[in-house]
Amino acid sequence: MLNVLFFARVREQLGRASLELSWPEEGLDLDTLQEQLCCEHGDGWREVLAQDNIIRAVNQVVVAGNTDLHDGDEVAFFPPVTGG
Amino acid sequence: MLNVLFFARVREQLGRASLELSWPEEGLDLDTLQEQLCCEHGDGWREVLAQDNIIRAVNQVVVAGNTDLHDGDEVAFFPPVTGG
Amino acid sequence: MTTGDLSQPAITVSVQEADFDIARLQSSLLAGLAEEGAVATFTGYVRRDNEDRQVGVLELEHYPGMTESSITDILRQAAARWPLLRASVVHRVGRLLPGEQIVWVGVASKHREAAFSACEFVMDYLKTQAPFWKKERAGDSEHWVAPRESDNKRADRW
Amino acid sequence: MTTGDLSQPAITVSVQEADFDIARLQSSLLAGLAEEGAVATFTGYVRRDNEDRQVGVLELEHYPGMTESSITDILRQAAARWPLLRASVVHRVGRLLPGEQIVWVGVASKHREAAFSACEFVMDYLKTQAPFWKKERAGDSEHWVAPRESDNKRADRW
Repeated sequence: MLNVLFFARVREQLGRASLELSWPEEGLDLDTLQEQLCCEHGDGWREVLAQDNIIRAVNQVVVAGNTDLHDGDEVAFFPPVTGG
Repeated sequence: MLNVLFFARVREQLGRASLELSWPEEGLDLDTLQEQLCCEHGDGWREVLAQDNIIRAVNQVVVAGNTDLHDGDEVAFFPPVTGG
Repeated sequence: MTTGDLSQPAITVSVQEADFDIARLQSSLLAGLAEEGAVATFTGYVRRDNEDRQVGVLELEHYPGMTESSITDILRQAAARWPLLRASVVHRVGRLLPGEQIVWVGVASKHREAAFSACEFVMDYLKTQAPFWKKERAGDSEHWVAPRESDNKRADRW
Repeated sequence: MTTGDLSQPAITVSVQEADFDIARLQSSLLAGLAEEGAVATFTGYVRRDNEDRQVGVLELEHYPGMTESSITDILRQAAARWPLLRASVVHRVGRLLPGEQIVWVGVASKHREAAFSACEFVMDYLKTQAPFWKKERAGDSEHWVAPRESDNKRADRW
């Protein structure tokens, strides 16, 4: 299983905060997951997730570029942070 | 009149915190004042006031080098500061 | 509220809705220390206006779990770079009003150089690394706060 | 105790024997401000040991009048260099025990860069320009604290 989370503007633009996916037997990487989400949910999602400042985190650690995923991972998509 | 003040180690080494001098009609500058103090009070004072890190202030402003004094001035001699 | 305590030096992180008491935070920072010398702190407040927009309410969203661990990581990085005795961050989330306290960073060290540098480093990294997002509301309008380019430049200094 | 208030921005200086309350000082720093954003503070504490000497009691001597005016001047210089809303220094004199608060510097600004820089600048100049002298006592021995060369170097940075 994969737990996918969306925060802030991304969450609002997609209209949801999270979704769960069953783990595919053939394995999955981050870019492929993103492409699957866009295929399933349409061009609105593609536009949002393809914004070039979107940050991706796997198991609560920011990831630069693509990376292999594993069953049970938590994946998050969010915009640049503005705390402090 | 001149009011002369000594602080911290200088005060302790000279054994006094202040002294008053009557204003000399011929005028006075800072170096001459220091020389007069040393002449009047002896080599102990000369040794203390000639220490090369001694700071001199006139009317509560640090002075670098010699400067003319005026009747009513407040002159201070003190070691490097260590506050904060 | 989430609190974590990690030794050498002690690091404390709290992400909370409640307001905080800076005097109590500074006492906690020093409590039980056998030595101290210097404490540098930073307190951030909700702006009353931002880039000429009035701020009515600020909503602070975070990523529970990742927010705490990323702040802990920032504090550990600071402790690896400077000789610190204690370092602590409190960051609020939820609805905040203009003028309210948002964030407090406190660093204790034997020397002021380390305390100042570490405190500024932590703030710079908090601004650019910790998953918080600010949304300003004023009347009917709402507005996600954009990251400041200058914040990225400041974080790149270190 | 001597207090001076000077506008644009408001500067407050206090040289006093009494201990101080950092929460109250920080509230005063912000009181009545129509805007804020950032407060950087520094608190200095009496060391328990200094260069391997135990400290029993610290005696802080100052030059009444000149001490206050030189701190005011330091704060004015800071206000001329950075956009500050308020800046305040409290410095204790007299007999202090290890662990006690000696000095507090608080700076409010709209932006943290100015608050941090000004706070650090003020501390560096306090250490090298304001007429205070520390004497440590432990048992029968007493010792005037020597200025640190590193403090002069830090003040020269600005």
